[in-house]
Amino acid sequence: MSAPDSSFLAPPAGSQVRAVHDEFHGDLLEVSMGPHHPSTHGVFRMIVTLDGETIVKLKPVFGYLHRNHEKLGENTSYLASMPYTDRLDYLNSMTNNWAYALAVERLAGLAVPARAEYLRVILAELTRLLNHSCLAGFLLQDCGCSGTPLMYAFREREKILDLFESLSGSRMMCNFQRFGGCRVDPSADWLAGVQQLTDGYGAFLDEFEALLTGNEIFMARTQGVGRLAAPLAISAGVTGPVLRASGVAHDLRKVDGYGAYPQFDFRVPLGDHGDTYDRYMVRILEMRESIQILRQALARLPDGPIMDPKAKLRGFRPKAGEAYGRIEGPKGEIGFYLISDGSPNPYRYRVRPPSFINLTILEDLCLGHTVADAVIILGSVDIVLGEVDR
Amino acid sequence: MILALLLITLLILASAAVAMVLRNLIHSALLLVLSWCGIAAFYLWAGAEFVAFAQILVYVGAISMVVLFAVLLTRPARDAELSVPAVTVLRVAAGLMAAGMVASILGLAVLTTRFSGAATRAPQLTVKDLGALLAGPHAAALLVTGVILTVALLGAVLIAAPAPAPRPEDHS
Amino acid sequence: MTPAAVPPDRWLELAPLQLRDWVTGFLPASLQWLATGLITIVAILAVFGLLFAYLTLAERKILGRIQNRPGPNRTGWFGLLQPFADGVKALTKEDVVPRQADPVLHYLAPVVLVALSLLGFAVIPFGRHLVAVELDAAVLYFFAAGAATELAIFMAGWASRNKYALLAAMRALAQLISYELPLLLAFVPVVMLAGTLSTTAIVAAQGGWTLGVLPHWFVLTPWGFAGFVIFMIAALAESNRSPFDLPEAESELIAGHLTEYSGFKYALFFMAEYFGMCALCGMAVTLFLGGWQAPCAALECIPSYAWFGAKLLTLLLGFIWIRATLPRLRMDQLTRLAWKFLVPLALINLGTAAFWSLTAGWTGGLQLVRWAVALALVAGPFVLLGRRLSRGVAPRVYRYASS
Amino acid sequence: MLGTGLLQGLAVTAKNLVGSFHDPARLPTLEYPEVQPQLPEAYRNFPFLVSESAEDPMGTLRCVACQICEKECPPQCIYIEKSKDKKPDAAGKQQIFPAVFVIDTSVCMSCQICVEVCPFESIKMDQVFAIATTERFGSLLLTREQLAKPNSYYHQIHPTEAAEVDRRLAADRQAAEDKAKAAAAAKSAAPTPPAKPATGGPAA
Repeated sequence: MSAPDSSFLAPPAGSQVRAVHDEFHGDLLEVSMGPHHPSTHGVFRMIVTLDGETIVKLKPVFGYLHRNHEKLGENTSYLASMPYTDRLDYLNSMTNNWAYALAVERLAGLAVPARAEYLRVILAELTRLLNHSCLAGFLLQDCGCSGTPLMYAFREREKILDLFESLSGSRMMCNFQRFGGCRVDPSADWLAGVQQLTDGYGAFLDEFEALLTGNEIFMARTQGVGRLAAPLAISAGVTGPVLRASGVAHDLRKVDGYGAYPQFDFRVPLGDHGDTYDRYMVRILEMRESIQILRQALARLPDGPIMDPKAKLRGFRPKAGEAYGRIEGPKGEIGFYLISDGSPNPYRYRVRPPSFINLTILEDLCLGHTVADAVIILGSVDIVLGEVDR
Repeated sequence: MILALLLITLLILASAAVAMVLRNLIHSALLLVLSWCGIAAFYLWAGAEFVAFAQILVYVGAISMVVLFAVLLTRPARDAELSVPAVTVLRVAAGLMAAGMVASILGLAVLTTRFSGAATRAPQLTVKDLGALLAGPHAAALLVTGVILTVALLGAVLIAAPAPAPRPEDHS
Repeated sequence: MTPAAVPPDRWLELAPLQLRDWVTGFLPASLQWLATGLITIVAILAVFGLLFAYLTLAERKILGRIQNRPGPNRTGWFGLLQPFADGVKALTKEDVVPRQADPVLHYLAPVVLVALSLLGFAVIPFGRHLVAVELDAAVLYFFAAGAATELAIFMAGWASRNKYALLAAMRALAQLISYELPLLLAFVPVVMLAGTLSTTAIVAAQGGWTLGVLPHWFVLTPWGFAGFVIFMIAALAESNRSPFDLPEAESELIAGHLTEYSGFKYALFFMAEYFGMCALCGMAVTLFLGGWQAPCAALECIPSYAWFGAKLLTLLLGFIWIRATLPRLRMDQLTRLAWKFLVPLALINLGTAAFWSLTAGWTGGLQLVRWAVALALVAGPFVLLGRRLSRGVAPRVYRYASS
Repeated sequence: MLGTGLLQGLAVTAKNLVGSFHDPARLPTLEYPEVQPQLPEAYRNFPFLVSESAEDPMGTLRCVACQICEKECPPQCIYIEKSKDKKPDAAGKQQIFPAVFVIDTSVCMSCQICVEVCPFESIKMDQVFAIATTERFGSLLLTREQLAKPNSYYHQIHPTEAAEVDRRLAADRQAAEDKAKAAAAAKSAAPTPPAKPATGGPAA
């Protein structure tokens, strides 16, 4: 580290890694951001090498929250893994449940009744609203707002969590989906509550956008920061809003058409620049589309059973085989890959976590930017460490 | 009043001396700031309010920042290397030479100045008078100083500026 | 109706002075000057110490309300004892000094900071007769006293031997260098128009009313308004408040220069921040908002220090409001804002003020021309420079996938 | 123009500042210890064991120590030991009962899987809201005696669900009785003498 580089014309500071020390710029500074840093969204650690404040190297370190999720899944029954999926991405337990249920349903050949499919769409879109609101709040918090947007986002999130609680009994660890349907049939009151929330959410988004979307400081902080080119995004396996902000039209709700999604009319917003602002705006626009989906789903919710009569809770042993179930989670493609050997436990249980895979491009996004940018870029990638570390 | 002057002189000289002796550059720089404050105090003692405040504003407020910046940016950040290398004959010689040159210039100035016989108190100048003097009889000197400083600044910027950055969004 | 020159309740106006003289009257004449000085210092410390205590509470309450939550309300009635609870907590907390830290500078930094931030109060005229020190170059003294505060922040950041603190120290230095200039340039027009550097004279220059309702405050002129806005932006930056709280930058640098501080030293930093904020706002009131002058002749019966306090609190509330709303700038944007926007605007504003000063004799229709030209001189550069500053930054229109 | 976005944002925060004084939707805070939250009926936290009567909870536990929940529990926080002897259950049938039934609530994640897999409707979700103990180990390890709560309590916290469970149990009992009657009728029609109906416990 200390060998002085005496070349007079040092290479310009920027994305290139320059000599460790030179006369005009001094030392490179290696800063360990995290695992206890206020804005690494959990126990995530970035070892950043700084030239002044410019990042010349960034090494993400994770695993502090590793809980052996996949091995646990292989050592418990299929059903017992369901509550664990709540804890992957603890903001989005409903969509995690759905993706896992989808994989098991494919493995066991279970059919889901129409009402349950609609219910799943409603819950998934509520989850999307919840996740994207939180993300926008956290992102703005990382930009240095003194908690105001975050508090507004949490105010609305609270309403969604109240709905989740009155339906499933728990606010965040819903454990709601079951193989072949859903656990509880919602009451008319609950559906009225969702309708009320849906009707009010547009106004909240308007206010939220008025607060900061047009803010010059916010635009200057995010536009052109952390550009992600579409080819890199595709080759790195990035999914979800991060991918769509780079202009790639890939939304599993359209591509796979799983569940009841083909019956709904909604659009997929795309960004043209792939920068932090696009990632933020794509999520805001997605929330507006989610409201449309919720409206349609609530209007057309069919009656009927919510469970496949063939499904059974005890002694559930799918026949030998393998299945992959994936859905468009709020953070990207959340998938579960299962191999069954006919026993009550899966032989192999594998999660495809969107946060983790989206995080792999972090260094590419951050190089050449400053510490302040790294924080908001990380915020815009939207990670939850429970899912990254599993 | 003489006691105050003695104290101020002691402060200026002591902090300057300690600043020279200390191994830690940041400490030296901060002591230098203290010494500048002492000079401002001296101006205050002499009744030159305006000059005293200008001294603090410029030296303590701005020049000290530049010194600290220079120390921080051109030196490795680690503590061990922030100290000045040990004394060598060459260093002593260079130091003595520089000191001798400064001393001879100052001495020359003192010797060539013709002091009027009776030492009087400085006249009570208001800010307005100062302004009138600066913008009137001494306007040329002021302008020349300003131009020299500007040129120096531009030169410094030119030397310090890195090669044009390839990224258009980087304006720093 | 009594004439405005001699308000009926003059005793209220003079009450603080009479109280002081009554106390010092018990002392021998040779000690009275000392006692007067001490009482002034104690009064400033007490008033602004209390203001600091309740400003922290007000800030938390208002931030809370803006964020749809009630804010601290457990300690005492409406949380009114919260500042004292915080004080006790800060005093009883362990003072942790990192082993690697530079102990002398680490200790000195908060002390120096608080001491320096208090100096500015000496020259602010809090009321018609309430100014601690009458100085010929008072405005210059004020900014000289404030200039060294970032040096203390640098000391704190450097002495902590913490990488975040070091980054914060660098940021503090760069921020000070950048914003000292617009701050100074913003008040130069005031000095130019008032023709003095003395704060009392500047306030006196803003006295009087047109038609008894329109005060002659500098902020109500085009150049004064522009100067006031530039001054307030620079003041935000000087006092390290959001959106310029880069040295502290909670989401980036954890707590910046405060990272390695705990206990009462930490509290001292906050005290200094609030003192600095109050002093700068007080100076803004003095320079642009007419100081202790009442907004209209009819309201002059209210004592002058009450008007000063009201204006000061309004500005402080504005600081809190801004903090609750805006995100933080980045370092390069911060310096760019200063050098490419505020400094040119302040320089142009100097010209506007010169124009205003030269055209003081224009009346009638020419008065309109004077206003129009001055307004154009303020608004034109703002729009042009603003466009330049925010080039490449604009709201975007988004497309949707075709399917 | 530069600054319009900033002013717009300031307007929003000002609206919220004013709104927090008159609009309850802009001040949703519940001041917790004074204002207790309205828990929805579905709220769940920690399981409890249902007993038929409040007077003799240990004697009337519905649990028959089948250990399905112990096996299915994802974090494996349930520990059950079967009894050596048998006790009559609510329907009077002789059943094994749990001699030891312990739930480690420091591990339990209130996932409700035990409730769903229980074939005897004997373990249900409680609504513990404030959980604080003075001791880490013993206080969080709930024993059979602490876990047992009467059916009336179940009705109190989950009225809809409890009514449905009671209906289902009654139907099951009815079906069992009908079946027994039918069997008895078949038996009585048969030449062999009918078995004596079990009307009480052995040595009550």
